[in-house]
Amino acid sequence: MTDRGNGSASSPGNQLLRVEGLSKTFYTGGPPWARRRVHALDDVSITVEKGQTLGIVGESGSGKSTLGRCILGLTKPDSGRVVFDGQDIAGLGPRALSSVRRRVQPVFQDPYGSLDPRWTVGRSVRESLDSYRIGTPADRDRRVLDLFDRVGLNPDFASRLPGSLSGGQRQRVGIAAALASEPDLIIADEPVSALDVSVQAQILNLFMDLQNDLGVASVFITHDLGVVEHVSDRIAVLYHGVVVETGDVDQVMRRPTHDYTRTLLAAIPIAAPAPTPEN
Amino acid sequence: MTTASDSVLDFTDVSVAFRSDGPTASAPAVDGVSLSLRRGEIFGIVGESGSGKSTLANTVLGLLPSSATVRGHVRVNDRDVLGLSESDLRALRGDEVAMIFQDASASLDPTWPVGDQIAETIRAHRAIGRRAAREQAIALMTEVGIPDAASRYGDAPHRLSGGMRQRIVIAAALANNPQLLIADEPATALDVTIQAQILQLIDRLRRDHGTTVLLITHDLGVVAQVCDRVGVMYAGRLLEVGTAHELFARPTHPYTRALLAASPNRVARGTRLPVVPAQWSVESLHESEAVAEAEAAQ
Amino acid sequence: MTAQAPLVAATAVSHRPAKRRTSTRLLISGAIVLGVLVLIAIAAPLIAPHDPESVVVDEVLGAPSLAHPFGSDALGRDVLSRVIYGLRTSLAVSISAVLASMIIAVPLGLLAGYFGRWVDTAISRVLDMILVLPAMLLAITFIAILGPGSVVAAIAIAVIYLPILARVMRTSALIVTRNDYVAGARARGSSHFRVLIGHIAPNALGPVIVQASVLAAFALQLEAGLSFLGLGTQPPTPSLGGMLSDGRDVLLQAPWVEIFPGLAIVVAVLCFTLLGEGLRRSFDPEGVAE
Amino acid sequence: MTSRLGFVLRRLALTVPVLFVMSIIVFLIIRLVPGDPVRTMLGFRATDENVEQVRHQLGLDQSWLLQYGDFIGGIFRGDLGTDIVSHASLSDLLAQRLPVTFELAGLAMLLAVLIGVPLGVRAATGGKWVKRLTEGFVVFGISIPDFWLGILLVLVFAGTLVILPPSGYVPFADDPAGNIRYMILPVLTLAIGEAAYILRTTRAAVTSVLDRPFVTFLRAKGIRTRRIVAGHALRNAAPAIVTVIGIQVGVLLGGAIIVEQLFALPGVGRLVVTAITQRNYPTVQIGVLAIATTFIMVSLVTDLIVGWLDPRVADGAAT
Repeated sequence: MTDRGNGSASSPGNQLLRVEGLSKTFYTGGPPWARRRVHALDDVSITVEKGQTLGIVGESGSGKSTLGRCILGLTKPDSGRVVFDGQDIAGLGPRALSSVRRRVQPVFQDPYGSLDPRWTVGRSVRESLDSYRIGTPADRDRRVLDLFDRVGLNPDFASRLPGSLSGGQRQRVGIAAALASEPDLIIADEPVSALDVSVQAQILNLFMDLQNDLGVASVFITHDLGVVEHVSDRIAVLYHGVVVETGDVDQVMRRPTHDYTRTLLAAIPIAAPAPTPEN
Repeated sequence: MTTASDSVLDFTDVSVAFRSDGPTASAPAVDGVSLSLRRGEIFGIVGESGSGKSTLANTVLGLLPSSATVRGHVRVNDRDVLGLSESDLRALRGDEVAMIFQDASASLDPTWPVGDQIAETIRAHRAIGRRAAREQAIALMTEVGIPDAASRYGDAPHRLSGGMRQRIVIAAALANNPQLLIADEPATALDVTIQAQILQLIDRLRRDHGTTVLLITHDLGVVAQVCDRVGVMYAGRLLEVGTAHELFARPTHPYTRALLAASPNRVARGTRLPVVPAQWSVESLHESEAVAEAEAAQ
Repeated sequence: MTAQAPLVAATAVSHRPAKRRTSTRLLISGAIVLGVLVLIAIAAPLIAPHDPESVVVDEVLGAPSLAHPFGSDALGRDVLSRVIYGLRTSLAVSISAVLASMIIAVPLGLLAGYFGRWVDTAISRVLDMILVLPAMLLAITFIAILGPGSVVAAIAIAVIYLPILARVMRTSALIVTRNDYVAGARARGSSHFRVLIGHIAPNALGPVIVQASVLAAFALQLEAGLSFLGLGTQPPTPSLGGMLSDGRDVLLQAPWVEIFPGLAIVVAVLCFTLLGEGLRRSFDPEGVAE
Repeated sequence: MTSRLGFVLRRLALTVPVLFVMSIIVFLIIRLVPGDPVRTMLGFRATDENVEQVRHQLGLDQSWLLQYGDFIGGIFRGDLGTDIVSHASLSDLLAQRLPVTFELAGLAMLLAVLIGVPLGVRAATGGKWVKRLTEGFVVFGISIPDFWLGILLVLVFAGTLVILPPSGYVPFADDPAGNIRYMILPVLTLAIGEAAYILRTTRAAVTSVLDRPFVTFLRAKGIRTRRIVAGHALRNAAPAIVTVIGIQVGVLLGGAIIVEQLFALPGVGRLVVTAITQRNYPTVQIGVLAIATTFIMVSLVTDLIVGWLDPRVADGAAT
């Protein structure tokens, strides 16, 4: 079990990801004459250590998904830098960018939209092995079956279509697909929000196992404070595209400095009734 | 058992099965549920997806699709609604019993001004003029906390925020001062901060008007904070009923215990969450359903 | 059993409506009859009882009989044989027009839907210009330039359908591109090309196939209309539209000369319509095709 | 309210470039003729002098830009040029023939909407039998080529029953009763196919609205089914229906070209067809321009109606 909780000083040595002054503005849809500017991200800066989990919590419209997509290089920010393992991903050539991309993998929220309905789940997990040409085809098949084991799925599911799997199982396939190219960092955008409590627990356990066994760092994006507290070493609170608070999980959850964090914490319906039934 | 008079809603051995066109007759969505709600209480039904909680709620107003067959008795103020004609049922809906749904923005007609959607409900059950209905609608909008209600009356829904739209939906539902309000996941689609406000609003309106509330949700936290009594449903069956306090302090049924243990914000950080035993977990329920569907589709 | 009003919204519990059965029936019946028609068209020389061109003087305007089930026309030619050959031309023109249109429209639509922004605006604006003129008018103007004939008719119909098919492809590609598995594929190192071929096309082609079958039904009517006006297939090649025009002159004395070619068109169009409706439910759940 | 006015002005402004582009297409199409249009026009009378003289007379020897200038200038001045074959002024020709095409297409669409929309609503809300019957009408209505239907109508009503004229036309102003008698069959020919199409569109649009969650909430509020259909379903389905009607007008104008030929109606469609067979390019050009302009104006009107019906479109917040 890597030690958790103490906010190891983010010495540049083991700093895996550094996001500096990231800003992004979107224009709402509709005809040109009625478009409105929406500031998704406003000068956001965060850091992630190797093998550490940074929880990013924010309500809808806080820009947390946009942040995730910028780190993955799927969305181009208007300004600011995303530095992965010392390299600014914006300035990289195609070959260098692809090698960085291989080490940063996504896990998505919607189990029904994250897997191609026409591809068998085995082929989806194999996709990065094929495109990054890792090992021989035989190696790749073995690796896929090994990944199914690691995420707690029966290997002979590999030949099935996503349609015949439950939400929890599809989420496990999504995680296996992310692990295929042996990433150093996983960007998980609301990975358990679409799941029932009982299934949610299994997937959260899987995330914690991965971090302990593989030393994979992750950025865990969610609106659910209970979930974020459970898996994160450090937490960043996002409100309307601005990081209002960052810190170790205990500090943010027990001694929040920002009013918004406090209102957020106060609003969580804790699954335990108030001491006196008729308060 | 509570005497009939002071109970607003009574389910007696209610079962609901859907006629499936597939080879296998699908398992009943609701399987022999008996439950009665006391006047003025907030009763919460908690359960995961596929537990049948929404199906049960929909039997009260006869909103189930034609492929559903309902057995047992559902009494509202001692009158069994299952045998009611369509016109009697229509008279009941929105007057004696009101129901609100999860996604507020989807519950409002996008082309109608929000105020009219409240006034429409009033005039569907009260013989009053357009102007009087408008006044009452504006009063209701103010009561549910819409600032400057008169000027917002004519706004189309897309001009209001999610929280405001849910308040309009609640105002429309409570327009004719119903005795029973069924709220099917009323705040799940909203952000946590707004969710808390909506739940407090429902609780306040309940106390002010003595309305009995049946709250359907999958969120244990919501049930703990708001409900007087709680029922846990799994695979169409009502496993356990108790006061919120009893249920959370001393859950009797293993599924309830597992569910409580599995919810993240109750367990010490960093430790593994105890996993809901396989035969209880929704996974197994889902898997059999998904696999059956997949085979049929092959 | 509670009395259920017909207006009912499905509740949370999902169960497959009976629609799945009717759609497969539509699909199969449309496909079978279409298959028969195409076979007849291909094997026309073998099946046609008489030579469609042979003028038999003493059988002018002969009523339907065993020898001539569809009767004979003003020149004594066997109407059944001419319908079979006419069907061949009409099907050839319609199907080739729709396929030609798809060959160009599908890639354009894919690129517009997947890349979006200026690629989408450029392609859509150019194609929308074709929509400025009503279909029949555009076809007629085309023929005015290039001269009448079934090949020109096919080209005209192909050009007319280009924006319609491209727009359906674009919308469908747009919907597919929004799925997370597309972003996932990109993150997992697949190039734009591999994503387009591996993920976007297979999932986005459904609605286009539905739209193609609907357009084939219209193409048959458009080709018949052009031939009726003498602008499509030129004599002596038999065409259903041309036969409808000849039939008009002898409408009262020999209505069969007019009725049978018309019925042939209706049956062919019906096949494509049924095929389209049948395909729609399984291939186009979101109703992207028009 | 201002956003709606803004929407109307902007949509009007958008029509100008569309008309401009269309005029260029029509202008270029004629000039892209492989070979010499004048020589094909004059046919056997084409001697070099004749060809040169006609080319000069039509100004075809000028640069394309100048020709386009004359072409557009002419339109604004109301001088649309002359028909080479009949030497009649195209402005007069259009003035006589446009009303005929408008009457035919207009009445046909009106009838199609009056049949299609109500039946479409009943099909969306009715029982099994209503759905079966309307589906049958839709499938056949769409599958029958409209001009063949016209011929059958002539066979029955003009040929066998002899109660309606098979063809011919008289302007409404001169003889209203006669005009109606002439127009019944042509309008029916176009309207039946159109009605089938509009019925299917209405049914699909209303059904999709009735499946939406807010209808469940309306029912939960005890709103009568009739009011839900009239007040809510139609209101939400209207934009989709109006848009399709706008598009179908284009199809209808195309159909009118053949029906005018079939029933010998002196409309613009028939003018264009005869002009094509005569290789009479100035007339083809103006005829096509007139029909296309009508189509664009109708699309403008339908867009404005859709904008007015659905506040979200005007706000630009359309999801």
